[in-house]
Amino acid sequence: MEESVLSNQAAVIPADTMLLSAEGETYSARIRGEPLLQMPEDLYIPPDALEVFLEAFEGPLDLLLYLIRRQNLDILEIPITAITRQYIEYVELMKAFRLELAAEYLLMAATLAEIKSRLLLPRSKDAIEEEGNDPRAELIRRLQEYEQFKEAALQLDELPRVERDSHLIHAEHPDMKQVKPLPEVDLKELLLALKEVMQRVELTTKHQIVMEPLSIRQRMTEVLDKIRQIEFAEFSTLFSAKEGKLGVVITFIAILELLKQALIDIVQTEIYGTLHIKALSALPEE
Amino acid sequence: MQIEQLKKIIVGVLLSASEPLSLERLGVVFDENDKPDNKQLKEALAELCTEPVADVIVIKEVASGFRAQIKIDYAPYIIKLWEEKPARYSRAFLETLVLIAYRQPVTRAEIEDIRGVAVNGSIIKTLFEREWIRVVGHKELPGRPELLATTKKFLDYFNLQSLDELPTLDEIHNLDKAVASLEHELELDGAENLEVIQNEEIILA
Amino acid sequence: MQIEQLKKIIVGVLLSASEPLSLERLGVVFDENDKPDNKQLKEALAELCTEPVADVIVIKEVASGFRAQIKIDYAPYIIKLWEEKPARYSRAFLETLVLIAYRQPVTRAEIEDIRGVAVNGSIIKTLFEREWIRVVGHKELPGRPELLATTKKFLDYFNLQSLDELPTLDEIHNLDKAVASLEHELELDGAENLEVIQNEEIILA
Repeated sequence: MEESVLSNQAAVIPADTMLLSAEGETYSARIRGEPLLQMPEDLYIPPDALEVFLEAFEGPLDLLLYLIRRQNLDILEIPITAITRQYIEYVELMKAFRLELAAEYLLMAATLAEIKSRLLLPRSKDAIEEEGNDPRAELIRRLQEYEQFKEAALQLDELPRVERDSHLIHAEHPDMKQVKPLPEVDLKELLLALKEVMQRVELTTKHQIVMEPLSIRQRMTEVLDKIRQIEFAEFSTLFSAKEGKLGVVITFIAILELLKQALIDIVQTEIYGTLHIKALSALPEE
Repeated sequence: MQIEQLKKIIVGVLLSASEPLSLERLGVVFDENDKPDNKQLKEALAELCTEPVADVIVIKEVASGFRAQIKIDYAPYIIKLWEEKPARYSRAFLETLVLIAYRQPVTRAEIEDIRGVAVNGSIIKTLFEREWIRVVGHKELPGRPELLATTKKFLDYFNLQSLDELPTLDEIHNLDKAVASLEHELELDGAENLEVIQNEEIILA
Repeated sequence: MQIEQLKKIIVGVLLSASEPLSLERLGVVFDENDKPDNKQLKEALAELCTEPVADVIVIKEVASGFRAQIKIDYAPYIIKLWEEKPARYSRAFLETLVLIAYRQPVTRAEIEDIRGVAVNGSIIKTLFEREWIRVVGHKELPGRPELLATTKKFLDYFNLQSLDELPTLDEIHNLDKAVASLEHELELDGAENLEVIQNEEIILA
């Protein structure tokens, strides 16, 4: 492929960007050839600046929009030829500076070239119907869609936002003591838990777990409590006449159960002497 | 409870909170026997939202509830207090965000289609880190790409109550009409085309 | 600058700051051409310190400068906001507790026998912390395991006069009807339960 000389850069890049030298100076870039191996020497703007300028575009659509808007053109009337030429010049610049983003731009260049080629072909009315839309229509649709969101992004940036416009308040709390509440338990939950354990036990074991009436269990605890306080308790002191016969029986069963579980011992120092209850275990110190 | 007293309590509570409070959470602060009903609470909040408190504090309803913020008039002073200037977002960041906001639920590929460039992974990462976007599902496509949507936190940040409050998109010109006129043009401009061809040959030659 | 305007700016700036601000730092927020002198600033601050702003905000001078805080009157409301919702106990916790209640005095090994799984140490610890269980002795076995029993506090918590008031096991067996309705009730927040339990197991693990 032959080289194309891009001249009058000032016409391509808007004057206000002041990127390239004034009129008369030119530089060469290969089209469809190998990438330029050397930076053009006649640029008086450092390549970084150009890079910044080109990177200011958010993509091929953005660049295309810029070119159209710069010339105050309606998207609907894009002069594909002129715009494509300018577009490709930009892409060449990018290639020259080996910017990473060139691939997407090249794709757009190809699309533009394709649209152009299709426009160049004489077409009958039938052909138009067959092919459907004007080849520009899809590009226009994309450009308009992109422009919508580009605008929306700018508007979003204008919305008052936290950190910049809306400052949240960090008022100190008055001094207060914070209480962390303890979890609450409902008796129902507790009973359900027990039922579940029991069902599980029934499933996994053959023997039934027999639980004594709670009054006996409670009394066992009470007896243990008493002998813990005085180490040796006189047998009779464990009973209270106030509780009546039933109370006595419960206490007695509790003592027997404790005995059976080897938790206590009953000591009698002489025949018919006083019975003493002694804890078999060293009791915890508190 | 008197509405004036109710308003003061609400302000005090909102000032102490580090996040917007919903009506329900605000209700929690009152004793059972002193609890305003929802109507009273709403009325007090409505009044608070209309007028700044002490000309400094603005009560605002955002997506996740009510919050107290400082009247925008004082932002210039507050900013000076900070060493760092508030973050500015790049256009790529804003465009990606705005596409997720307006097109949600949306895949990355769909965002890329519209913007014409690959979506920057670190932008998506930042959006997730700020909890402005979240994954709401997967599209039934090869690779099951994630469907992205915005969060309440995003709305809160931009002082919005709902997505409806985002600026409306400028209407797309009626495309059918545009295309029709183009086609009409095409039929007429055979001669012009010729000129174009000549022009182009110079350029692309 | 008018002192009223100055006071508003100070309030706004103090409310936005997360730490007390010294006189010098407060001075920073003003434009050079609009800067109040130290005397004015002090005067404004002195006035602010005397009277609550909007009857809600108190400006206070502390060691490192001035700060805005919420009037103490609103503390009771704010506390409620901060109260964490009490967690719920895990199933393992409830089973351990109920077995101690029904089988007391009981060792951990015995509980483990019945439940078929090891008793979690932190559950026992929590039960001690709530003073719902106590050690009533040691069993004469290798290792002299502690004998656990419930306390008066346990009874108080569940509004029981004595353990007798707990349903007998037979009653619990036949409780199916009653339990069915209970279960229905509990199922309503079953999902929540599950989550909490999982949480706890992580914590308690």
